[in-house]
Amino acid sequence: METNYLTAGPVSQKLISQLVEKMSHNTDSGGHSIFLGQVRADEIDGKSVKAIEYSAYVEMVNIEAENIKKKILSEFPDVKSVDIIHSTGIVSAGEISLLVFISAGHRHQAIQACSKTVELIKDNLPVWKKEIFEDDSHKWK
Amino acid sequence: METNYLTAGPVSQKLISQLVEKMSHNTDSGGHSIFLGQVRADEIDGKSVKAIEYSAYVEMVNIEAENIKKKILSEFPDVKSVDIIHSTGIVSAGEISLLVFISAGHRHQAIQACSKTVELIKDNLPVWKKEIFEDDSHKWK
Amino acid sequence: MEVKVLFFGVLAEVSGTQLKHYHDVKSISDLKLRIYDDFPEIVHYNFRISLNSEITDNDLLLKSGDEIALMPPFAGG
Amino acid sequence: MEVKVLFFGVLAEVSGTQLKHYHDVKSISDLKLRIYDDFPEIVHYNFRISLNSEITDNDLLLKSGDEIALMPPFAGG
Repeated sequence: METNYLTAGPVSQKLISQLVEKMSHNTDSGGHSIFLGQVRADEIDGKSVKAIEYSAYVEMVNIEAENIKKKILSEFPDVKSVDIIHSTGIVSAGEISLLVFISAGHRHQAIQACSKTVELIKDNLPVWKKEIFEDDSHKWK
Repeated sequence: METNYLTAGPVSQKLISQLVEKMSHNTDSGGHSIFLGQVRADEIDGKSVKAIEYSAYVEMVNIEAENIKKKILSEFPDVKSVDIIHSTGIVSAGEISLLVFISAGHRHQAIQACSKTVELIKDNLPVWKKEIFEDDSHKWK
Repeated sequence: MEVKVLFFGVLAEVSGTQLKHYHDVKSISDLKLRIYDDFPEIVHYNFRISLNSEITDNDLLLKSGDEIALMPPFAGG
Repeated sequence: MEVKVLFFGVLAEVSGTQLKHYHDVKSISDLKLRIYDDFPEIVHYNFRISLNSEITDNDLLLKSGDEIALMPPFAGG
Protein backbone atom coordinates (compact mmCIF):
# COMPACT_ATOMS: atom_id res chain seq x y z
CA MET A 1 0.00 0.00 0.00
CA GLU A 2 2.70 2.43 -1.05
CA THR A 3 1.52 5.96 -1.69
CA ASN A 4 2.97 9.35 -2.55
CA TYR A 5 -0.30 11.03 -1.71
CA LEU A 6 -1.20 10.02 1.83
CA THR A 7 0.56 10.69 5.08
CA ALA A 8 -0.26 9.25 8.52
CA GLY A 9 -1.40 12.07 10.81
CA PRO A 10 -1.01 15.79 10.06
CA VAL A 11 0.97 17.20 7.13
CA SER A 12 4.06 18.29 9.07
CA GLN A 13 5.89 21.61 8.89
CA LYS A 14 8.92 19.56 7.91
CA LEU A 15 7.17 18.09 4.89
CA ILE A 16 6.06 21.57 3.78
CA SER A 17 9.58 22.95 4.20
CA GLN A 18 11.06 20.03 2.26
CA LEU A 19 8.74 20.70 -0.65
CA VAL A 20 9.58 24.42 -0.70
CA GLU A 21 13.26 23.52 -0.56
CA LYS A 22 12.94 20.97 -3.37
CA MET A 23 11.01 23.34 -5.64
CA SER A 24 13.66 26.04 -5.49
CA HIS A 25 16.06 23.81 -7.42
CA ASN A 26 13.80 24.24 -10.40
CA THR A 27 15.07 27.55 -11.79
CA ASP A 28 12.54 27.66 -14.62
CA SER A 29 9.66 28.01 -12.16
CA GLY A 30 8.53 31.58 -11.54
CA GLY A 31 5.69 30.89 -9.13
CA HIS A 32 4.50 28.36 -6.60
CA SER A 33 0.90 28.27 -5.50
CA ILE A 34 0.28 26.33 -2.32
CA PHE A 35 -2.94 25.40 -0.59
CA LEU A 36 -2.98 24.10 2.98
CA GLY A 37 -6.20 22.70 4.40
CA GLN A 38 -6.37 23.02 8.17
CA VAL A 39 -8.68 21.40 10.70
CA ARG A 40 -10.97 24.03 12.20
CA ALA A 41 -12.19 23.96 15.79
CA ASP A 42 -15.77 24.35 14.52
CA GLU A 43 -18.56 24.53 17.03
CA ILE A 44 -21.42 22.14 16.20
CA ASP A 45 -24.47 21.89 18.46
CA GLY A 46 -22.51 23.61 21.22
CA LYS A 47 -19.57 21.21 21.03
CA SER A 48 -16.15 22.09 19.70
CA VAL A 49 -14.26 19.91 17.19
CA LYS A 50 -10.96 18.81 18.70
CA ALA A 51 -9.79 16.64 15.78
CA ILE A 52 -10.79 14.98 12.55
CA GLU A 53 -10.14 11.33 11.83
CA TYR A 54 -9.62 10.72 8.11
CA SER A 55 -9.95 7.37 6.41
CA ALA A 56 -9.13 6.62 2.79
CA TYR A 57 -9.47 3.97 0.14
CA VAL A 58 -5.73 3.88 -0.44
CA GLU A 59 -5.49 2.14 -3.83
CA MET A 60 -8.18 4.36 -5.27
CA VAL A 61 -6.61 7.52 -3.80
CA ASN A 62 -3.44 6.64 -5.70
CA ILE A 63 -5.32 6.15 -8.95
CA GLU A 64 -7.44 9.29 -8.58
CA ALA A 65 -4.54 11.48 -7.48
CA GLU A 66 -2.56 10.32 -10.54
CA ASN A 67 -5.57 11.21 -12.70
CA ILE A 68 -5.79 14.67 -11.15
CA LYS A 69 -2.08 15.24 -11.73
CA LYS A 70 -2.33 14.20 -15.38
CA LYS A 71 -5.39 16.37 -15.92
CA ILE A 72 -3.72 19.46 -14.44
CA LEU A 73 -0.47 18.95 -16.36
CA SER A 74 -2.34 18.59 -19.64
CA GLU A 75 -4.70 21.51 -18.99
CA PHE A 76 -1.98 23.88 -17.75
CA PRO A 77 1.09 23.49 -19.98
CA ASP A 78 3.05 26.05 -17.94
CA VAL A 79 2.78 23.88 -14.79
CA LYS A 80 6.02 22.05 -13.97
CA SER A 81 4.94 19.99 -10.99
CA VAL A 82 1.89 19.00 -8.95
CA ASP A 83 2.27 17.67 -5.42
CA ILE A 84 -0.68 16.44 -3.38
CA ILE A 85 -0.53 15.16 0.20
CA HIS A 86 -3.61 14.25 2.24
CA SER A 87 -3.69 13.05 5.83
CA THR A 88 -5.10 9.80 7.08
CA GLY A 89 -5.87 9.11 10.74
CA ILE A 90 -6.16 11.75 13.43
CA VAL A 91 -5.44 15.42 12.71
CA SER A 92 -6.04 17.87 15.58
CA ALA A 93 -7.63 21.31 15.24
CA GLY A 94 -4.99 23.74 13.98
CA GLU A 95 -3.06 21.02 12.15
CA ILE A 96 -2.78 20.67 8.37
CA SER A 97 -4.65 17.83 6.63
CA LEU A 98 -4.11 18.70 2.96
CA LEU A 99 -1.26 20.15 0.99
CA VAL A 100 -1.38 21.07 -2.70
CA PHE A 101 1.83 22.46 -4.18
CA ILE A 102 1.91 23.67 -7.78
CA SER A 103 4.98 25.08 -9.49
CA ALA A 104 4.69 26.86 -12.81
CA GLY A 105 6.64 29.14 -15.08
CA HIS A 106 4.31 32.05 -14.36
CA ARG A 107 1.86 33.01 -11.65
CA HIS A 108 -1.48 32.76 -13.46
CA GLN A 109 -1.29 29.07 -14.28
CA ALA A 110 0.24 28.28 -10.87
CA ILE A 111 -2.72 29.91 -9.10
CA GLN A 112 -5.42 28.55 -11.42
CA ALA A 113 -3.99 25.04 -11.36
CA CYS A 114 -3.81 25.07 -7.56
CA SER A 115 -7.43 26.13 -7.26
CA LYS A 116 -8.56 23.47 -9.73
CA THR A 117 -6.49 20.76 -8.04
CA VAL A 118 -8.14 21.49 -4.68
CA GLU A 119 -11.61 21.23 -6.26
CA LEU A 120 -10.72 17.96 -8.01
CA ILE A 121 -9.45 16.55 -4.71
CA LYS A 122 -12.71 17.48 -2.95
CA ASP A 123 -14.75 15.84 -5.72
CA ASN A 124 -12.69 12.78 -6.53
CA LEU A 125 -10.45 11.57 -3.72
CA PRO A 126 -12.04 8.71 -1.77
CA VAL A 127 -11.42 10.15 1.68
CA TRP A 128 -13.87 10.34 4.58
CA LYS A 129 -13.84 12.30 7.77
CA LYS A 130 -15.19 11.92 11.26
CA GLU A 131 -15.30 15.01 13.43
CA ILE A 132 -14.29 14.22 16.99
CA PHE A 133 -15.55 16.54 19.72
CA GLU A 134 -14.07 17.53 23.06
CA ASP A 135 -16.29 15.00 24.85
CA ASP A 136 -15.07 12.25 22.45
CA SER A 137 -18.43 11.97 20.72
CA HIS A 138 -18.20 12.10 16.93
CA LYS A 139 -20.00 12.96 13.74
CA TRP A 140 -19.44 11.65 10.20
CA LYS A 141 -19.19 14.26 7.46
CA MET B 1 12.25 52.93 7.59
CA GLU B 2 10.55 50.15 9.49
CA THR B 3 8.55 47.76 7.38
CA ASN B 4 6.59 44.55 7.77
CA TYR B 5 6.48 44.06 4.04
CA LEU B 6 10.07 44.12 2.80
CA THR B 7 12.95 41.81 3.54
CA ALA B 8 16.61 42.23 2.54
CA GLY B 9 17.55 39.47 0.08
CA PRO B 10 15.49 36.36 -0.62
CA VAL B 11 12.39 35.34 1.35
CA SER B 12 13.98 32.59 3.44
CA GLN B 13 12.70 29.07 4.06
CA LYS B 14 12.80 30.01 7.73
CA LEU B 15 10.43 32.95 7.22
CA ILE B 16 8.01 30.72 5.30
CA SER B 17 8.11 28.04 8.02
CA GLN B 18 7.55 30.64 10.73
CA LEU B 19 4.44 31.91 8.97
CA VAL B 20 3.03 28.39 8.55
CA GLU B 21 3.77 27.72 12.21
CA LYS B 22 2.13 30.96 13.33
CA MET B 23 -1.01 30.38 11.26
CA SER B 24 -1.69 27.00 12.80
CA HIS B 25 -2.45 28.66 16.13
CA ASN B 26 -5.53 30.12 14.49
CA THR B 27 -7.98 27.23 14.87
CA ASP B 28 -10.82 29.02 13.08
CA SER B 29 -8.88 29.01 9.81
CA GLY B 30 -9.72 26.15 7.47
CA GLY B 31 -7.47 27.05 4.57
CA HIS B 32 -4.26 28.86 3.79
CA SER B 33 -3.46 29.95 0.27
CA ILE B 34 0.16 30.81 -0.32
CA PHE B 35 1.89 32.27 -3.34
CA LEU B 36 5.66 32.24 -3.70
CA GLY B 37 7.25 34.20 -6.52
CA GLN B 38 10.60 32.78 -7.54
CA VAL B 39 13.39 34.23 -9.67
CA ARG B 40 13.60 32.33 -12.97
CA ALA B 41 16.87 31.69 -14.80
CA ASP B 42 15.29 33.14 -17.97
CA GLU B 43 17.34 33.23 -21.10
CA ILE B 44 17.28 36.66 -22.79
CA ASP B 45 19.24 37.31 -25.99
CA GLY B 46 21.26 34.16 -25.31
CA LYS B 47 22.22 35.19 -21.78
CA SER B 48 20.89 33.55 -18.64
CA VAL B 49 19.53 35.53 -15.67
CA LYS B 50 21.57 34.73 -12.58
CA ALA B 51 19.80 37.12 -10.18
CA ILE B 52 17.38 40.00 -9.89
CA GLU B 53 18.13 43.13 -7.94
CA TYR B 54 15.00 44.67 -6.49
CA SER B 55 14.68 48.26 -5.34
CA ALA B 56 11.68 49.76 -3.59
CA TYR B 57 10.22 53.07 -2.47
CA VAL B 58 9.99 51.89 1.11
CA GLU B 59 7.53 54.43 2.59
CA MET B 60 5.16 54.00 -0.32
CA VAL B 61 5.44 50.19 -0.19
CA ASN B 62 4.25 50.36 3.40
CA ILE B 63 1.30 52.57 2.50
CA GLU B 64 0.30 50.54 -0.57
CA ALA B 65 0.70 47.16 1.17
CA GLU B 66 -1.54 48.42 4.00
CA ASN B 67 -4.08 49.51 1.39
CA ILE B 68 -3.98 46.09 -0.28
CA LYS B 69 -4.47 44.37 3.09
CA LYS B 70 -7.46 46.57 3.94
CA LYS B 71 -8.99 46.04 0.51
CA ILE B 72 -8.68 42.25 0.74
CA LEU B 73 -10.02 42.08 4.31
CA SER B 74 -13.05 44.16 3.39
CA GLU B 75 -13.74 42.35 0.11
CA PHE B 76 -13.31 38.84 1.58
CA PRO B 77 -14.98 38.74 5.01
CA ASP B 78 -13.93 35.12 5.56
CA VAL B 79 -10.22 36.08 5.36
CA LYS B 80 -8.52 36.14 8.79
CA SER B 81 -5.06 37.37 7.84
CA VAL B 82 -3.05 38.72 4.94
CA ASP B 83 0.75 38.55 4.98
CA ILE B 84 2.87 40.09 2.25
CA ILE B 85 6.67 39.96 2.07
CA HIS B 86 8.67 41.26 -0.88
CA SER B 87 12.43 41.12 -1.32
CA THR B 88 14.72 44.08 -1.80
CA GLY B 89 18.30 43.77 -3.05
CA ILE B 90 19.77 40.73 -4.75
CA VAL B 91 17.75 37.51 -5.13
CA SER B 92 19.41 34.69 -7.08
CA ALA B 93 17.68 32.42 -9.61
CA GLY B 94 15.79 29.71 -7.72
CA GLU B 95 15.27 31.93 -4.66
CA ILE B 96 11.95 33.36 -3.51
CA SER B 97 11.30 37.11 -3.94
CA LEU B 98 7.61 37.36 -2.97
CA LEU B 99 5.44 35.66 -0.41
CA VAL B 100 1.69 36.12 -0.03
CA PHE B 101 0.05 34.18 2.77
CA ILE B 102 -3.74 34.28 3.18
CA SER B 103 -5.64 32.45 5.91
CA ALA B 104 -9.40 32.12 5.74
CA GLY B 105 -12.21 30.13 7.26
CA HIS B 106 -12.82 28.29 4.01
CA ARG B 107 -10.86 27.50 0.88
CA HIS B 108 -12.67 29.58 -1.74
CA GLN B 109 -12.01 32.97 -0.20
CA ALA B 110 -8.46 31.95 0.76
CA ILE B 111 -7.66 31.09 -2.86
CA GLN B 112 -9.49 34.05 -4.44
CA ALA B 113 -7.99 36.52 -1.97
CA CYS B 114 -4.48 35.18 -2.60
CA SER B 115 -4.88 35.53 -6.34
CA LYS B 116 -6.21 39.07 -6.00
CA THR B 117 -3.48 40.09 -3.55
CA VAL B 118 -0.79 38.97 -6.00
CA GLU B 119 -2.38 41.04 -8.79
CA LEU B 120 -2.69 44.11 -6.53
CA ILE B 121 0.98 43.76 -5.59
CA LYS B 122 2.02 43.62 -9.24
CA ASP B 123 -0.06 46.70 -10.03
CA ASN B 124 0.50 48.85 -6.96
CA LEU B 125 3.72 48.11 -5.07
CA PRO B 126 6.46 50.57 -6.01
CA VAL B 127 9.15 47.97 -6.62
CA TRP B 128 11.57 47.79 -9.55
CA LYS B 129 13.78 45.05 -10.82
CA LYS B 130 17.02 44.74 -12.69
CA GLU B 131 17.86 41.40 -14.24
CA ILE B 132 21.52 40.54 -13.78
CA PHE B 133 23.04 38.11 -16.28
CA GLU B 134 25.87 35.62 -15.92
CA ASP B 135 28.32 38.06 -17.51
CA ASP B 136 27.25 40.76 -14.99
CA SER B 137 25.52 42.84 -17.63
CA HIS B 138 21.99 43.88 -16.66
CA LYS B 139 18.60 44.88 -17.95
CA TRP B 140 15.86 46.93 -16.27
CA LYS B 141 12.38 45.48 -16.34
CA MET C 1 -16.14 -17.70 -6.20
CA GLU C 2 -15.36 -15.07 -3.60
CA VAL C 3 -15.42 -11.27 -3.71
CA LYS C 4 -14.06 -8.76 -1.22
CA VAL C 5 -16.31 -5.94 0.03
CA LEU C 6 -14.90 -2.80 1.65
CA PHE C 7 -17.02 -0.49 3.83
CA PHE C 8 -15.85 3.10 4.14
CA GLY C 9 -16.68 6.10 6.30
CA VAL C 10 -19.95 5.94 8.20
CA LEU C 11 -20.75 2.59 6.53
CA ALA C 12 -17.84 0.93 8.33
CA GLU C 13 -19.40 2.14 11.57
CA VAL C 14 -22.94 1.11 10.63
CA SER C 15 -21.89 -2.35 9.47
CA GLY C 16 -19.37 -2.77 12.27
CA THR C 17 -16.77 -3.96 9.76
CA GLN C 18 -14.37 -2.58 7.16
CA LEU C 19 -14.04 -5.77 5.14
CA LYS C 20 -16.27 -8.75 4.45
CA HIS C 21 -15.99 -11.59 1.93
CA TYR C 22 -19.04 -12.76 0.01
CA HIS C 23 -19.33 -16.07 -1.86
CA ASP C 24 -21.28 -16.94 -4.98
CA VAL C 25 -22.61 -13.50 -5.88
CA LYS C 26 -23.46 -13.00 -9.55
CA SER C 27 -23.67 -9.24 -9.91
CA ILE C 28 -23.52 -5.94 -8.09
CA SER C 29 -27.31 -5.89 -7.61
CA ASP C 30 -27.14 -9.42 -6.21
CA LEU C 31 -24.35 -8.36 -3.84
CA LYS C 32 -26.27 -5.29 -2.70
CA LEU C 33 -29.24 -7.45 -1.67
CA ARG C 34 -26.94 -9.71 0.33
CA ILE C 35 -25.36 -6.70 2.04
CA TYR C 36 -28.78 -5.21 2.88
CA ASP C 37 -29.73 -8.59 4.36
CA ASP C 38 -26.65 -8.53 6.60
CA PHE C 39 -26.78 -4.83 7.46
CA PRO C 40 -30.33 -3.51 7.00
CA GLU C 41 -29.30 -0.07 8.32
CA ILE C 42 -27.16 0.56 5.26
CA VAL C 43 -30.24 1.10 3.10
CA HIS C 44 -30.72 4.48 4.79
CA TYR C 45 -27.34 5.80 3.64
CA ASN C 46 -26.27 7.42 0.44
CA PHE C 47 -23.28 5.73 -1.19
CA ARG C 48 -21.65 4.83 -4.48
CA ILE C 49 -20.09 1.55 -5.54
CA SER C 50 -16.65 0.96 -6.97
CA LEU C 51 -15.51 -2.23 -8.65
CA ASN C 52 -11.75 -2.73 -8.53
CA SER C 53 -11.21 0.93 -7.62
CA GLU C 54 -13.41 2.26 -10.39
CA ILE C 55 -16.74 3.88 -9.61
CA THR C 56 -19.68 2.37 -11.45
CA ASP C 57 -23.40 2.97 -11.54
CA ASN C 58 -24.02 -0.14 -13.63
CA ASP C 59 -25.09 -3.57 -12.49
CA LEU C 60 -21.90 -5.35 -13.55
CA LEU C 61 -21.27 -9.10 -13.29
CA LEU C 62 -18.76 -10.16 -10.66
CA LYS C 63 -15.92 -12.64 -10.83
CA SER C 64 -13.73 -14.22 -8.19
CA GLY C 65 -11.22 -11.82 -6.68
CA ASP C 66 -13.21 -8.67 -7.43
CA GLU C 67 -12.97 -5.87 -4.90
CA ILE C 68 -16.13 -3.87 -4.32
CA ALA C 69 -16.24 -0.76 -2.13
CA LEU C 70 -19.25 0.98 -0.59
CA MET C 71 -18.38 4.65 -0.52
CA PRO C 72 -20.38 7.44 1.16
CA PRO C 73 -19.91 10.93 -0.35
CA PHE C 74 -16.25 11.93 -0.28
CA ALA C 75 -15.19 14.38 2.41
CA GLY C 76 -11.49 14.96 1.84
CA GLY C 77 -9.57 18.20 2.06
CA MET D 1 12.07 76.42 -0.24
CA GLU D 2 13.56 72.99 -0.92
CA VAL D 3 12.02 69.77 -2.19
CA LYS D 4 13.47 66.28 -2.28
CA VAL D 5 13.36 64.31 -5.54
CA LEU D 6 13.78 60.51 -5.60
CA PHE D 7 14.77 58.62 -8.76
CA PHE D 8 13.78 54.96 -8.93
CA GLY D 9 14.57 51.97 -11.12
CA VAL D 10 16.14 52.73 -14.46
CA LEU D 11 15.81 56.48 -13.76
CA ALA D 12 18.31 56.20 -10.91
CA GLU D 13 20.72 54.70 -13.41
CA VAL D 14 20.01 57.26 -16.14
CA SER D 15 20.32 60.24 -13.79
CA GLY D 16 23.24 58.71 -11.92
CA THR D 17 21.54 59.58 -8.62
CA GLN D 18 18.82 58.32 -6.32
CA LEU D 19 18.17 61.61 -4.56
CA LYS D 20 18.53 65.26 -5.50
CA HIS D 21 17.29 68.42 -3.80
CA TYR D 22 15.77 71.25 -5.82
CA HIS D 23 15.26 74.81 -4.61
CA ASP D 24 12.58 77.31 -5.46
CA VAL D 25 10.34 75.16 -7.63
CA LYS D 26 6.70 76.25 -7.83
CA SER D 27 4.92 73.20 -9.17
CA ILE D 28 5.37 69.69 -10.50
CA SER D 29 5.51 70.93 -14.10
CA ASP D 30 8.17 73.46 -13.08
CA LEU D 31 10.15 70.70 -11.33
CA LYS D 32 9.90 68.41 -14.36
CA LEU D 33 11.44 71.09 -16.59
CA ARG D 34 14.31 71.50 -14.13
CA ILE D 35 14.86 67.74 -14.04
CA TYR D 36 14.82 67.48 -17.85
CA ASP D 37 17.41 70.27 -17.92
CA ASP D 38 19.66 68.35 -15.58
CA PHE D 39 19.06 64.90 -17.08
CA PRO D 40 17.87 65.25 -20.68
CA GLU D 41 17.87 61.46 -21.15
CA ILE D 42 14.94 61.12 -18.76
CA VAL D 43 12.53 62.51 -21.33
CA HIS D 44 12.78 59.21 -23.21
CA TYR D 45 11.47 57.17 -20.29
CA ASN D 46 7.97 56.39 -19.17
CA PHE D 47 7.32 57.25 -15.52
CA ARG D 48 4.76 58.48 -13.03
CA ILE D 49 5.13 61.07 -10.31
CA SER D 50 4.28 60.74 -6.65
CA LEU D 51 4.01 63.60 -4.20
CA ASN D 52 4.60 62.56 -0.60
CA SER D 53 4.08 58.88 -1.49
CA GLU D 54 0.87 59.49 -3.39
CA ILE D 55 0.72 59.10 -7.15
CA THR D 56 -0.60 62.12 -8.97
CA ASP D 57 -1.20 63.06 -12.59
CA ASN D 58 -1.96 66.68 -11.70
CA ASP D 59 0.30 69.68 -11.80
CA LEU D 60 0.23 70.38 -8.05
CA LEU D 61 1.93 73.28 -6.31
CA LEU D 62 4.95 72.37 -4.21
CA LYS D 63 5.94 73.50 -0.74
CA SER D 64 9.12 73.15 1.27
CA GLY D 65 9.79 69.62 2.48
CA ASP D 66 7.75 67.90 -0.23
CA GLU D 67 9.06 64.56 -1.45
CA ILE D 68 8.60 63.85 -5.15
CA ALA D 69 9.42 60.49 -6.71
CA LEU D 70 9.97 59.62 -10.37
CA MET D 71 8.71 56.08 -10.79
CA PRO D 72 9.06 53.90 -13.89
CA PRO D 73 6.37 51.18 -14.29
CA PHE D 74 6.31 48.90 -11.27
CA ALA D 75 7.93 45.49 -11.63
CA GLY D 76 7.48 43.76 -8.31
CA GLY D 77 6.59 40.17 -7.67
